[in-house]
Amino acid sequence: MGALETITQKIQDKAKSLLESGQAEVVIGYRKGSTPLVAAPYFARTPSDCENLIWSSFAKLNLANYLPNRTGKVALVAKGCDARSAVGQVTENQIPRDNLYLIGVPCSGLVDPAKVAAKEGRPIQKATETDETITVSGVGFEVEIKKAEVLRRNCEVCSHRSPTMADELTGPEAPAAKPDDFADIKALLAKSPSERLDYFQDLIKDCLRCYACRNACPLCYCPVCFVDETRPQWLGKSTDPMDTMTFHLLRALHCAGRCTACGACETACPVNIKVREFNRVLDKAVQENWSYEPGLTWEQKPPLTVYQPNDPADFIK
Amino acid sequence: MTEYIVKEDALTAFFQAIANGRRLLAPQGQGENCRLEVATGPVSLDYGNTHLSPKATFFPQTEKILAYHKKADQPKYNQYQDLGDHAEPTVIFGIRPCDAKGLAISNKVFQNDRFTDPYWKGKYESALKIGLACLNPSPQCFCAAMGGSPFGEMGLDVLAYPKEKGLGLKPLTPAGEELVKAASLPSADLASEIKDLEKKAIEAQGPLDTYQIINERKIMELYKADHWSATAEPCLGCGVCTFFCPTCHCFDIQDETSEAGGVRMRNWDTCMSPLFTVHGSGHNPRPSKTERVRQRFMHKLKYIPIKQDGVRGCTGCGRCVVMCPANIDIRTVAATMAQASA
Amino acid sequence: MSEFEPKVVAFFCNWCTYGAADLAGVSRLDYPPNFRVVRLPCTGRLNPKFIMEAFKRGADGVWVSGCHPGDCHYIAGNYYARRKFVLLHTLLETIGVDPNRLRFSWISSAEANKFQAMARDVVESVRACGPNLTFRKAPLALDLPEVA
Amino acid sequence: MASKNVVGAVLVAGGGVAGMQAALDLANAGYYVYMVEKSLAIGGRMAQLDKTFPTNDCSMCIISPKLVEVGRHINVELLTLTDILSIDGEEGDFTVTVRKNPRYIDMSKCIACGECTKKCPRKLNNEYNENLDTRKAIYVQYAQAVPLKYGIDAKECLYLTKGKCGTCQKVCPPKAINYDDKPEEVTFHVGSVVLAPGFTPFKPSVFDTLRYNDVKDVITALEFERYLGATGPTMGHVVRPSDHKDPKKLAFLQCVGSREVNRASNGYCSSVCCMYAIKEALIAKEHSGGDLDVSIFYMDIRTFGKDFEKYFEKAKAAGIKFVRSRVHSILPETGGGVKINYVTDGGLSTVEFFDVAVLSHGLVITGETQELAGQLKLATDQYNFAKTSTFNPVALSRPGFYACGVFTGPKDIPSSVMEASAAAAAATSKLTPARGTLAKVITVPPAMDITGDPPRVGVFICHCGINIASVVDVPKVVEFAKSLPFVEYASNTMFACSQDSQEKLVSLIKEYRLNRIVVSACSPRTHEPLFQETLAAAGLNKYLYEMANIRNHDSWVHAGHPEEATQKAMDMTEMAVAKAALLTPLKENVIDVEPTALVIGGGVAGLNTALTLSQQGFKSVIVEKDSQAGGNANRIHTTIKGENVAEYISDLKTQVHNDPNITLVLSSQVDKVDGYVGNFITTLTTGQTVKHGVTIIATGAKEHKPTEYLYGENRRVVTQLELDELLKADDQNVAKANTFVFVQCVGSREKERMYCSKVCCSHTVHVAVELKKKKPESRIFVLYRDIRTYAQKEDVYKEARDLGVIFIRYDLDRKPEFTQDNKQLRVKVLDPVSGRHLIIEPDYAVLAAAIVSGRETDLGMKFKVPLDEDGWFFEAHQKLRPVDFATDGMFMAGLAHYPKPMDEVVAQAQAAAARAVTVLTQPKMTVGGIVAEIDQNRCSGCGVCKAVCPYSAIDLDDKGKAVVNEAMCKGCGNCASSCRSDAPSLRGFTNAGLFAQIETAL
Repeated sequence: MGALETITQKIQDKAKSLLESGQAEVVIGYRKGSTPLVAAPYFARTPSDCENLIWSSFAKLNLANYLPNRTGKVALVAKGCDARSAVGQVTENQIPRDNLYLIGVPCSGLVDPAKVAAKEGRPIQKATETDETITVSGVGFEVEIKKAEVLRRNCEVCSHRSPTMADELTGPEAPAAKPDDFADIKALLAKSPSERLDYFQDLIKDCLRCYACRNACPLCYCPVCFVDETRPQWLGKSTDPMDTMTFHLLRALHCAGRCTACGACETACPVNIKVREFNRVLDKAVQENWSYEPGLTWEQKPPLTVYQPNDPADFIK
Repeated sequence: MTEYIVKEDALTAFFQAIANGRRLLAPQGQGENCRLEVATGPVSLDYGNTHLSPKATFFPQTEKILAYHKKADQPKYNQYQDLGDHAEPTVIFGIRPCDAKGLAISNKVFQNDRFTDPYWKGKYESALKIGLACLNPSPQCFCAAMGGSPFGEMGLDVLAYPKEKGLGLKPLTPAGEELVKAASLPSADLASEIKDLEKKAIEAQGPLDTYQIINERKIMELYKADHWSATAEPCLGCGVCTFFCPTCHCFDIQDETSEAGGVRMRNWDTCMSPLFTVHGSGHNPRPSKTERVRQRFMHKLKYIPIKQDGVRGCTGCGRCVVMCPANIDIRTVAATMAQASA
Repeated sequence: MSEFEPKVVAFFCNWCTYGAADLAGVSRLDYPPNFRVVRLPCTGRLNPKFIMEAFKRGADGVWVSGCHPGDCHYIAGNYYARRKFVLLHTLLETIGVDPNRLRFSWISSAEANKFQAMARDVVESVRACGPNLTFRKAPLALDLPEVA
Repeated sequence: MASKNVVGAVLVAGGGVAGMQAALDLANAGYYVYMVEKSLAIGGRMAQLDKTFPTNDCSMCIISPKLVEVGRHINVELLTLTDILSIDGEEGDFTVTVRKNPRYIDMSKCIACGECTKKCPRKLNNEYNENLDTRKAIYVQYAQAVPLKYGIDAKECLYLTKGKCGTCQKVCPPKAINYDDKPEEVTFHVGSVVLAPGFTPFKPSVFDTLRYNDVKDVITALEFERYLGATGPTMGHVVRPSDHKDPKKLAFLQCVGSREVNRASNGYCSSVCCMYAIKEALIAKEHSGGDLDVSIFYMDIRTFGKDFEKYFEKAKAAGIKFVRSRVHSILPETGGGVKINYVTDGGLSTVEFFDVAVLSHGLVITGETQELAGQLKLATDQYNFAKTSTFNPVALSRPGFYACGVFTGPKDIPSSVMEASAAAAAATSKLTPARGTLAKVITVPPAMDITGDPPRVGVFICHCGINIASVVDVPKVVEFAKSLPFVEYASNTMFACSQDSQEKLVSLIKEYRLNRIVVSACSPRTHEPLFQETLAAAGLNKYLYEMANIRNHDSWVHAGHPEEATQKAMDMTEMAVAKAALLTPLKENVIDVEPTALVIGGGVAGLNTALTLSQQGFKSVIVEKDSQAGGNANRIHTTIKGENVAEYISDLKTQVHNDPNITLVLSSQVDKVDGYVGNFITTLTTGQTVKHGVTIIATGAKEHKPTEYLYGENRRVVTQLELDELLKADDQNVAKANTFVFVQCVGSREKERMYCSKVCCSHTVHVAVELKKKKPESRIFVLYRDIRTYAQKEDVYKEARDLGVIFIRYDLDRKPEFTQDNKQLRVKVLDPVSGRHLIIEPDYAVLAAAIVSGRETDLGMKFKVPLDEDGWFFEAHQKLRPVDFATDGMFMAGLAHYPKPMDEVVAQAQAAAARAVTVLTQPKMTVGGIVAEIDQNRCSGCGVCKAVCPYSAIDLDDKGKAVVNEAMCKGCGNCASSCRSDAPSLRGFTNAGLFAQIETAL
């Protein structure tokens, strides 16, 4: 049995026992998707539901997104980044720690369907996977692709693949990936300001302002998002590029020091914008200025809620 | 009417002839990135469907409709002025039948015996629409189940289909006939070929027989069914389904102002957002995603059919199925609606 | 064409930099008339969205100034603000907003001369950037589009 | 006394920081205050400082809100340019006669525009800048002065001396000059007197070898302070005075005029010079970019206050050199700079060049103060400081006279402020029946209801004489204002702030039914309260007001660009109108105040706090965790002044026991706390529930248990407190002992406790003197690092040396070594003077063990008040609010704040009571106004607002949503900018209002 099947089995067993013992009223995990390369959120409420739970490298949503405002005890299937989001939500009072059970999945990185589509241009009718590979097929073709070649950007670099804060791990800790060295951002900084502005303006030119990135984000649980504010409604609702840019910049600021690089935003984006580019600029700043990474302890205080008298800020004259 | 053939080597001339000085929109780019755009490069004939539905051509995401000047030295300051319908003569090639049907459904919303929307009307009526039938439907396609067909004709002036690296053409309206005639094409009788191809394509989609049950069940029975909160539970409320849906047509009117003046515009809105129904008082008749998700599926599968003589509000294009980050599949939902008890 | 006169929106805290500007007035220290001051109780009140709003509306530059760290009238407002500024500054600089368009400074209520020097420098830096054409909302088109 | 009528007013003599604090505490406690100040303006010495140690806070920034508060307080009558002529009568009813000297300016007319100064031909030395630059004969003392009114130097004015000139009268826009102004004698009654006359810096002229008189590059520290100041002669640029070049090497000479009985006759330590020298050294290095080479020549470094030792460490880390040597002479160098001759620690005579020598001069009581003390028959010591007792540190020798600040001994700002509050409490201890009898209350008509009315904005554009109108085209701005949305009325006015304009404003509000007012004139920082009062008088909520500062920010700084200035004035007016239209009336709510205090800790601090509160008529509950009250003082024998502590404590306990206002709960602690200022409900571990309006934390501290020097291994090694207990008990072994070794800094000033315990040196020299006096043949050694007998305690140090106590200095890396041989103690220490090791075999070794905090984290959490890293409770502001917590209604006293000797503990306890009285004295408290509020529909309960609130004013309710406690909110808006969904908004500075300003700014 491959690692994927083992994890799936363990998730199902754990979920069943949690539901049977009443330790959880619902187990939030993944089921097989209705289209290829998709694993969908699934809410198991009875022991028999649990056989639909799976683990797969298509499990791209961050299920911590479903935790805020939930009452009752809940168990969450969580990879490293998701578990960190859940920890963040506990520290931000979105769910009581006592109501949360984390079924941790050591993650080896998830597959980016866009990369698969780019590699295999023909319409894909079916996809299957093993630990190391995926096999896609369509009208008159079947191709095997190494997962390592089609990992999501955020999974290629990942400093916390295994959810060490989880209540239980469903397998041995995953081999560490290299942490994000922000090499591309550093390279970008070597360019001229106007080139950089062009780059970021081009990045979001297709944005529909559907806010799927926001809605898929476990950090975006605000009852009223700033883009939806009225009185003053200071952000236009049209597709004006500056309004769109403002949305992305402020969302990034709101996620700063809280983002766990789960990539759910990019997964959700229907027009394939590399939304996280903005977040990463700030991830880098948060790490460099305050040596902070979110979701690693239950006691952590987000960096914008604390200060040090000697915090660096040389640009302030 | 007769059918016509465009040979591979005559394609370029054909597109030139149908454009005839008008704006020509046609599929540009391959695979996921295929879009209906002003044709500047080669026209794609082999694509699943365009990434976005063609509705933005007639109903742009942001459309400025009125404006006024604040400065007293400007003519008619402090008075709203119409900014026009932004229509221009257009030929669209490559609309999939599901999308053409979607436009036809929206057309009844924007133009009917009670009301005419000038901005839609101008653009819709100044465009000639050539559809491109589907030979190999994608896994998410289910137009047939929604009463359509990969070779559906609703809302089109001409139906085309790929034929030996060229095209087969079937004019559907006098305007379509005129358009094709202008291209001086060889005619042919393609009726039986079309029938065969259509049958094959429908079979490839697999059956979905739940719609009839939904049609027969009473509104309140469907509405009060107990599955809605479970159906809605995975929903993120993002509204991607509505942005990509060829029949979603809701909008919000907004004013924007500056020192110089103001503009009134309408923007796409989405019923998946709580803001869609929130009242000035703060009251929201659809307070949670359960009500909102129910609204969307009831609208597509029950309310529109009632208003539009049985034509379903979903055309089976499958975009929402693929785009939904939570994989809420309207086929599954339809099946649930058909079965669920109240 | 007349020389470009930059428009700068300035956000000052009431207790320090606004006071420094008052003192600069008392001392008749002249500086360019290119900025408009929004008075805040504390730089801690400054929501980054105010800065975005200023740029969105076409400001050529934005200047934020408050009490020196440790001098906050509200104990720690500027310490929290400073962290926000670090992020906003990094973000805007990285995405290509000319850093000379956005100035942060600490000016105490006694530093009228620093205020004058900073005011001049802010305006000249922004002037050197030229008009803000790229990081703003396009002016609203208020007339019928010309029919071809 | 009780039978006689007492007067509910107090005289405060001196307008420095101590006098201001005393005045505010008195006025806020319901007394009318006459504040007499000799000079043109209040502010005192602190107004001259650039920065303050140890936080490097900008001095002017922190003092100016206090200046404004004093200046505007309805119950503080400011008598500037005034001399006290006589004070007759007795406590309860004094008759005070003063002379108000002429200012030659009508204060009600002067708008402080400065036109007069600009044109005045007479240039004079500017005392504010220590005569390093010039001022005119008509002048303000400093730019932020309160009252901000000009005055004429009569001795120098050409018109007043020679009858020529008269320019100022010609150019003054509001015609405020009155050359015929005459001195005026005024008599009034007060119940008591608080003297806060301050000090003058020592003049180093008497030291001819230091060459202050004739060498330009020898300057005083206060002169150097002015060089550092942004408003100083070089605007903060450090220069060598002789040639204004950048100096490379700087020397500070400590104890100039202090600890010196030959030329200066000032035996005392001035207490502040070590710290200010370090501060000036650090700031100078900062200003010069860090390359500056700074040496500080000292005898003992006395960094004994809270966070001072860390400051000293910081200075060392910054490369400032500390040279232990008393410099005997300075010689000028040709081409600038000086040569300094000194003898190093090792005895080498050295000459070193410096660009500038800064003399750290001490604090001296002025001749005028001496005269006044003499006239009032107040006892003073040989240095002219007022005599006080340890147990009543602010009461002077004559009933009814109290003092604070340097008059009772040299001290820094926080100690002065503490004493000021203490003096406010002590000075009113007998005046309670008269509280509120003379204090004025403002009555305003009820505000009209404008709910649902559309904005009707009235705009008033001020000419400010010619100050605005000479640059800005005022009529054009008025016309523009009329065109703005919601503006119903716009007009210009010559002086918007004049009495007749204010009256007109009231009638226009009524006539045009204006419900928002915009005044385009000067700075809201100075004038907003005035206009707000006028709005209130017109029945309009005072928050429906906005100001455009078209003078300070426009006409005054763009005089050369009238067109641009006019455009700017129009924009600023538009911004103000846009914001004003969105303003809403802000409610101020009234909450009840429970007139009881909870005092936590029953030591000297706690008992004194409760007794002081009782004198003021307020009840308190003291919670003491021990089974008896008294705390550490139970173990202390005598004070440095020789007072018997046991008797004092027993007297205190009796007083408390007999006081019907005080409940002492022993063997109890705080269990649970609810509520906030005015309305706390605290449950004690005994189950008792206390309702109280304020809380005073006086939990004390404890003596460190040494882990070195054979402590606990040899019974002859005792701590300082243990020795005191032995002395108290008349222990025979101690009486028989002949040799004592005292070891200082045991556990203090070391890595894990980088602070000075402040009391040990003084107590050691005191005990040493006592022992020596009892048994002159005994041999007493004090092993020390720096002797820190600050202020007049230096005399006891000198006495100890005179009596033959031997002081041997040791360094941290060469601590004394303790061994024992058959119970015989042996102490080995290196004598730095001889360079040889000394072996002492003492009968007793006494360890000056550190004072360590109780680290009451749990208590802090319950009351939402912070502790610093050493575990001391953390005050709201180290300089100006040393007994307050940032959280309203919370105060501290005693060692819980920081180690301190008993007189300072008593003073802080009285101060805490005084501060508490300002809350308790109001039966109802007004809260609200510019505070934050939460839209709970937008609140996710994430807690960011709560985390960033500096005042702990935000909590999450039982639904997990944030709520603001209006009584604690100070309106900073940190919550509003930190919330991602804009649930909090700051009234008066709402997003809508600020967005409107941004929009109209462009």
